[in-house]
Amino acid sequence: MTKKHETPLLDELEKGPFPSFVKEMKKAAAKNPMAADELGLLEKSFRDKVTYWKHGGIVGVRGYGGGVIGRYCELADQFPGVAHFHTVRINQPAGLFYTSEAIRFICDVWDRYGSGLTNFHGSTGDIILLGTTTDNLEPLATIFSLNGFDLGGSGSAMRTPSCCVGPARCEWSMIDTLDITYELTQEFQDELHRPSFPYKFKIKTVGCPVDCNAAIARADLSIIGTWKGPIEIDQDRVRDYAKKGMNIQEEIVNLCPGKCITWDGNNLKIDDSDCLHCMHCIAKLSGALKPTPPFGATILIGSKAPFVIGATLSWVIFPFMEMKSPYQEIKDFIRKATEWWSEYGKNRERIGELILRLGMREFLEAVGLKPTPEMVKEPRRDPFWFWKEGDLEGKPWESWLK
Amino acid sequence: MTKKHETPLLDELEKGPFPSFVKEMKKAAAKNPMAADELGLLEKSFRDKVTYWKHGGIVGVRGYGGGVIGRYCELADQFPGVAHFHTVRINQPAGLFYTSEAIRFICDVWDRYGSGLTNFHGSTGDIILLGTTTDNLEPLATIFSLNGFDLGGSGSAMRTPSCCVGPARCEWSMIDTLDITYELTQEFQDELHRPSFPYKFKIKTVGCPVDCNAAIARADLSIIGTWKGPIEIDQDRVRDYAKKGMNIQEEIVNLCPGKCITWDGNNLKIDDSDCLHCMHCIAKLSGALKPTPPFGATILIGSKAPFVIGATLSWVIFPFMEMKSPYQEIKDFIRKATEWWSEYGKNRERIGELILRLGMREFLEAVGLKPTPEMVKEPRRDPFWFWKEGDLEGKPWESWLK
Amino acid sequence: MPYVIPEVVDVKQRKTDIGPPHYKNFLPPIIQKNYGDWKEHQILSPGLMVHIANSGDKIWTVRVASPRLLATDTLREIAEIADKYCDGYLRFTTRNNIEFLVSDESKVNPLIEELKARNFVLGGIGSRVSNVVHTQGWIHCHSAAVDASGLVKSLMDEFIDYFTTKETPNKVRFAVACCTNMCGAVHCSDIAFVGIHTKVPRIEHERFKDLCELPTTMAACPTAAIIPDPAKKSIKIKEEKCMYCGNCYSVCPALPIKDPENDGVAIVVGGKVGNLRTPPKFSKVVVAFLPNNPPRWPEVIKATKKIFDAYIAGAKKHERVGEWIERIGWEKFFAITGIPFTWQHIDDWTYAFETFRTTAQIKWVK
Amino acid sequence: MPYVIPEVVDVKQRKTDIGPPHYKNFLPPIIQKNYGDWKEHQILSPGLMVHIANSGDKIWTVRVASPRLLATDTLREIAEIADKYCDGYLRFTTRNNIEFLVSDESKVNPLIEELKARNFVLGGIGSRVSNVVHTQGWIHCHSAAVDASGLVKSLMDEFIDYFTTKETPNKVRFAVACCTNMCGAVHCSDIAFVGIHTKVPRIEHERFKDLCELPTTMAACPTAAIIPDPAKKSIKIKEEKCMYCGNCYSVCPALPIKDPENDGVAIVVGGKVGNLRTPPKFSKVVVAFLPNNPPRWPEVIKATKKIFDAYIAGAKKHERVGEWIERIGWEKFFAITGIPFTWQHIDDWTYAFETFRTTAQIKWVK
Ligand code: SRM
Ligand code: SRM
Ligand code: SRM
Ligand code: SRM
Ligand code: SF4
Ligand code: SF4
Ligand code: SF4
Ligand code: SF4
Ligand code: SF4
Ligand code: SF4
Ligand code: SF4
Ligand code: SF4
Repeated sequence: MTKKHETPLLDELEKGPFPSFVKEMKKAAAKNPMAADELGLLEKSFRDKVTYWKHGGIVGVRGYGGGVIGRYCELADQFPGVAHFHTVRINQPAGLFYTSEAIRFICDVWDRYGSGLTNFHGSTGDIILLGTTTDNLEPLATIFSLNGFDLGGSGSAMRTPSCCVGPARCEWSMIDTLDITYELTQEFQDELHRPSFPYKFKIKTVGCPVDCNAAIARADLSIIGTWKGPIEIDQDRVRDYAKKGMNIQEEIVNLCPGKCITWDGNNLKIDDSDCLHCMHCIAKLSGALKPTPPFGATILIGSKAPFVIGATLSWVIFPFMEMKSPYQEIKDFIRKATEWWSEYGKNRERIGELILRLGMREFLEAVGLKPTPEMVKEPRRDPFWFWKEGDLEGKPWESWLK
Repeated sequence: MTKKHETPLLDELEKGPFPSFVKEMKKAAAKNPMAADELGLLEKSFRDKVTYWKHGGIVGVRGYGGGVIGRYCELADQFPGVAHFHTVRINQPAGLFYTSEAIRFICDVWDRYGSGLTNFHGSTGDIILLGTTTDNLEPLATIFSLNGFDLGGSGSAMRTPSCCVGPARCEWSMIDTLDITYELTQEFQDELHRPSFPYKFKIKTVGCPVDCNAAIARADLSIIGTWKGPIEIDQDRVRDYAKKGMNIQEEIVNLCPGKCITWDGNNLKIDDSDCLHCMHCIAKLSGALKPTPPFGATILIGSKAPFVIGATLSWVIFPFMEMKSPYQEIKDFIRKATEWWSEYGKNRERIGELILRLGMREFLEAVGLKPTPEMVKEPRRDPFWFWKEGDLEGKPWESWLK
Repeated sequence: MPYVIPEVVDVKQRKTDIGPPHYKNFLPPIIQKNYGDWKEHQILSPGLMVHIANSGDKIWTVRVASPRLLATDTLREIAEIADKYCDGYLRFTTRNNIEFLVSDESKVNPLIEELKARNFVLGGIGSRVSNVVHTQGWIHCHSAAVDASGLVKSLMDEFIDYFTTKETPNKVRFAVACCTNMCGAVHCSDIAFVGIHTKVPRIEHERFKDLCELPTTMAACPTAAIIPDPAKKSIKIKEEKCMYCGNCYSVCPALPIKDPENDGVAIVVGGKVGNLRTPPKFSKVVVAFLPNNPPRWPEVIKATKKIFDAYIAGAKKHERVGEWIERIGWEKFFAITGIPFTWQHIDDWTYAFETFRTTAQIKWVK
Repeated sequence: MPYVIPEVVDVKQRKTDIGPPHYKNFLPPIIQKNYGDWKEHQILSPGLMVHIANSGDKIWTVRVASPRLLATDTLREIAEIADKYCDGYLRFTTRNNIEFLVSDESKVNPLIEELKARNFVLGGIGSRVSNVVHTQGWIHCHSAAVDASGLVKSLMDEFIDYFTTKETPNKVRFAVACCTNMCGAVHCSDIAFVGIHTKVPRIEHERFKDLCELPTTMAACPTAAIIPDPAKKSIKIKEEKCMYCGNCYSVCPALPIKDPENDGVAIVVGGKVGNLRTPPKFSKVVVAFLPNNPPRWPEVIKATKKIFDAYIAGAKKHERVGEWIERIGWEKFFAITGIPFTWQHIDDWTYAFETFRTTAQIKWVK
């Protein structure tokens, strides 16, 4: 029998229609003393309105610099079960697919070596195993590795890449998000397990501009599938939508950011040369419209949470990149970009912050790219800018003024 | 006879259909030695591709700290006529209206005391008299003052206010731009003639959001007429436009930023509650639509050229202010704002730059205003902000959460 | 493949840098066969959709809500259900829902019946509210100004109908972050919640020496409010420059900022990440502070309902919250919701100027 | 009122702070009568419009181009014409054109005839090119990197038909500034030109001492490239941080930056100040450098024609240059005009991030 804490406040959250995390904690608490104390501690936090966790300490497994978030409790005496309560991050399978076997395996290991509490999944994408002690870490990691699993990332390292369900179960995926994620994860194992960057580096891949993995908002490198061919239209299906009551003019034509769709009540026309590849018409007329090859990805860089310079969204670096296995071009780019960043970046400076500090030109030249209008919403505003030796050599204007 | 310089390059600019400033210079040069040397000097600048003017020196008239831009030539020996070549700024009549008498008067004075070259007008709005010597300044100023004219502004002072033609010759003017400009100019004579601010302070007034004086782009204080009543529609006139071939849907409805106009081919409807008061429909259906009272002005602050923080456009401080003579509210506001700015502003820091440095709250509290959504395009993005004692006193949320 | 857990673990056997298992091991045969070759999908009900391949093959997805914090027993229950109806195949979504992948149409309804019988909540597919992207909160993080799971539970209990049945003009993405590090997607969500502090961190000069690095601590401050205090071998904080963001505490345990009385919750709205129609948008603050009131944060839920209801009532089809607000204008948003516009709404940081209204375009409200 | 110019001027008679004469002194009677009571206007030709008052009264405006730099003789000529047809009443526009104000319809055509006979250029009213807001240039400013009047004359000779007759999709506002102080409205014009430097200022250490203030000079630098040089009692410039803006020279004559070979002209486009349709916009750089080539700046004119012609060909009715570009997208703008996109086009200053493309929304060009 595990220790039972009174939890009047948390009990409130067992009520109500949405599945209750409190019920989950109680399930675990019933057979696991760590979970029991975790429950009691949380009740105290709810009562006192503060967290009782200490700053994370450095714990981990031999040869790895990350994958575990060390956690110690401020109230170890009252809640000895959570005195040490580290999180283990297990690198999820790309696309978040599982078999019941795999799930049961993870449960068995975790019941033996941890609190029995998990997160499926962490925001970055890892399987989160919540709460274990330092001496459990080696055996845990060993058993996972014997069964083909490995730790995820933490600290100033490559972080566990993640992706949307993509080609596995989505008709709109224009790149193989799962394969890209798997390949990149394998390629950068060393960077993922041994923090050697100025700060974290995250990669998220989605199959199309719908961005079902929030890649553009929370990945230093955002890989977003897109297409260059025309949008194929099945006029009959479009008419069906109209018949079923969709106001094509209002819901599709007027909302097209490229202003390139027309609907005469019978035929839908798209001027592909003005299409911004936003996916709205394709998604809302699902089944009737279809993007066509060439397929590839827009590569964006730099998104992150607010600290220190304010939240950013990733911005375009490659308007279009082909994405064929073994994905050499993107791998090379990641190496060049992270090497440059590692050389010039300050401690805890994300790559996007560094680019903003030194300027796009420094970055683009370092990775061997030229400026293109697709990188910007608009050109710069104020009339002073840097010139480098040679920028004006050979009177560049003569050629285009012809 | 005045000295004649060879001007092969400038002669080029006597050709061509657009009125030639070179012809103007030659006219003046024919009878005025200063103008003659100015012509020669300009030819030299055209040949050498550089300016030959020195940094302005401090010159002026007794009791005034501005109104004259001191100018000295680097090539005084070759062009003695422009060794001293100061600009005198004469405060223009509001709306830029003149009588032939007044014009002739200015010409007579200027032929006697200056180069005979003028600008009607300078970008700020002044009459610019180009080129005179220091000893001519007092008599010049005296004669102008005896005839009801005064100097304009320069330096770190209130600058000569200016406005659009407004009620004098425009059906859309919702405020008396000329009277406001005259009244404010008179009210701030001391600030205008005796630089006592951290930097220049410009006021521009326009009768409606069309902004025919670029008030929002180049005035520290931009006064823009607007209206609160509905837009009155003369349906017959609208139909005329349609008959004459205007595509009302394309040209009016689709371009309305408030998306609040509909046209059924026969009647134009406007949902005034969504009108953004942009003036497009009123201007393009000129004569058919009419703004209605209450009339007043939106007051904006802070626009300026690029230095030091980058060009700015003015932003909203008062969404709507009544503008009735004697314009006490705006006068008081200008005093409060410039006093605050004079207290905290650094040398050569425009008021807009100061507000950006210290934050809107400091400014708004200093002038006794409360925050309103009309001041912003959107609320702030990142989730940290300042709190002052009392902001959360009395649990402010309780009242509106009811 | 069979998983083995040796009784005695020889840690020397551990392999390193093998990475995650290959995804193919977990894909149902139908998906393996039609991988990348899907034709279309149909949403059959809020908890059920079918994807149809060009080959004609179909895969049904039954989606149920998850609290994300799962006990192993619950995971086993899910596995057992998957065995019974899905040949053991299931997945999780990027918003933490559980998806059962059914290859045999005849098993779809029985599965749904059993899930209902076991009190699983089906829904979240289509134009409605889905699960809440959130973070650790008091359950596991030292930085949490507010709990996450509790707030999520309170929210979803309130909006449950919009998960299970009711539609919204477009998807509504909620997110919760327990501190301004904002693990998750709060900065780009339709309606999001973030735990904030409102008082300056306390400086424990004694501990600073041993635990903190001066340059790192100073560099962590977004407003350069931190200056050295050589005498104490510690730091000073310029109170008037401090925005209580807590980032200094992230790098220096000697600067505690948690505060039971003065910590609270801010609500930000109007963000999105998809590229449809309008480009991705940041969320903007609409409520700068609400009290931290466990277990159900009634003030936060009430305020959220005001915003949510106004959106439901006012938005056109396909408009996300941010798109709706941009169409009606922020002055109307504040007027309609009755939320007061305060000093904290006006930006005074790096991009402040870009948020000021540099136009006379204004709507008159009330 | 009669103006008097005494033979002998007694400067003691000078009155101070009287301000400008009251505007009423200069308004034609018809305007005084119908002041603020106008009903509508009609544009009768590019150089002629009539304003009709609610009273039924009318005032005709005949607009002619002005080089702005006017000799007194020309002003007298204008005055004489005004006497003959306008009872002496005339005005100037905010873009420096001359407007003859006619109250008697029968005098309109004779006035127009005489103006043509005297080679005045009528036009500028309506949806077309009007006069160019510009600055002093080499005629009177020490700061000028390029001349203004010469550039304006060259431009208007090229686009004269669009002033006198041809229409454009909407008004096209040109502006010229001879240095980055940008006296005028370059930063918010449809197509504008600004004189720029491309080399670091030269430091005259000897003169610095006497002529310049250290703090003011340092504060003038937008990029903090200026640091003290105590040894020389002068300053140093971090070359790699200098953007050659010339603002330090504005406050310190000992930092000359003018350079016959390396100064040039940049073209910025897409700005506007009116609130119609879209809010006021800043101009953006499209050509970062063209040579300073008097007397007619052929490269600048050629480049401008490319932009102008593309606008004429591509813009919809009522679209300003910036509105047209925003509709087609910048990638298309550069593709259509053939202007190369260079390093200088990507912002790297304060608001750089706000200009980056934080979306996958892209048009494919060529
Ligand atoms: C577990 C997780 C939240 C969750 O409940 O899902 C998490 C938890 C923590 N994050 Fe996070 N972050 C998690 C995803 C994120 C995300 C979202 C994402 O990755 O998609 C972000 C925003 C995107 C980004 O990276 O900017 C995020 C931005 C941060 C930051 C701010 C980084 C920045 O540059 O501003 C910090 C602060 C830091 O690194 O010191 C942080 C720090 C932390 C720490 C390690 C607290 C700390 O300062 O030491 C948290 C450990 C909590 C604990 O004890 O378990 N976490 N963190 C997520 C990782 C699980 C996983 O591996 O799958
Ligand atoms: C004459 C005029 C240009 C013209 O040809 O029309 C002019 C001429 C000068 N301006 Fe200007 N500015 C003139 C209107 C403007 C405008 C436009 C406006 O006022 O509508 C601006 C942009 C708006 C603004 O104020 O920001 C303008 C922004 C500047 C600046 C930059 C100020 C800033 O905050 O960035 C300077 C630099 C300075 O003040 O040191 C400047 C400085 C100067 C100086 C005094 C040069 C100097 O640094 O000493 C020029 C004297 C030239 C000369 O020798 O005659 N001038 N200046 C305009 C004044 C005539 C008049 O009084 O009507
Ligand atoms: C399963 C999942 C991908 C995954 O790898 O797990 C997924 C799956 C689908 N999404 Fe998504 N989206 C998923 C997260 C997202 C996200 C990411 C997020 O919320 O963090 C977004 C971006 C939200 C944003 O923009 O802020 C997202 C924005 C969309 C949209 C765009 C909605 C809009 O118009 O703005 C569509 C298209 C639509 O609904 O018409 C879409 C459509 C779809 C479709 C219909 C794609 C397809 O053809 O299969 C999928 C099922 C429909 C549905 O409503 O769920 N999905 N979808 C994610 C389910 C999360 C959940 O449990 O609810
Ligand atoms: C005379 C003048 C005011 C003055 O006090 O001097 C004036 C007078 C008129 N303007 Fe203007 N505008 C004058 C400068 C401006 C400016 C300021 C500037 O260019 O620096 C602008 C702002 C330009 C911008 O947005 O960047 C301006 C933007 C307009 C517009 C808006 C055009 C648009 O749709 O964007 C209208 C409305 C229209 O044309 O439909 C307009 C309309 C008018 C009307 C029709 C107003 C009326 O009912 O009388 C006037 C005559 C028509 C015409 O085409 O000139 N006026 N007008 C100025 C003449 C300058 C010139 O010589 O050409
Ligand atoms: S991002 Fe695109 S490809 Fe991926 S799941 Fe969403 S819609 Fe499908
Ligand atoms: S994808 Fe977007 S931009 Fe392209 S046609 Fe469809 S709606 Fe328009
Ligand atoms: S700003 Fe408005 S009121 Fe003034 S002239 Fe232009 S249109 Fe008329
Ligand atoms: S003034 Fe502008 S916003 Fe208002 S109705 Fe007319 S076009 Fe629309
Ligand atoms: S948001 Fe803050 S408190 Fe919550 S998990 Fe992330 S770091 Fe911890
Ligand atoms: S809380 Fe934030 S703003 Fe305040 S001192 Fe710490 S880092 Fe700086
Ligand atoms: S723009 Fe520069 S050079 Fe031209 S007048 Fe103004 S300050 Fe002088
Ligand atoms: S030219 Fe401009 S950037 Fe260069 S040093 Fe001078 S002020 Fe600074």
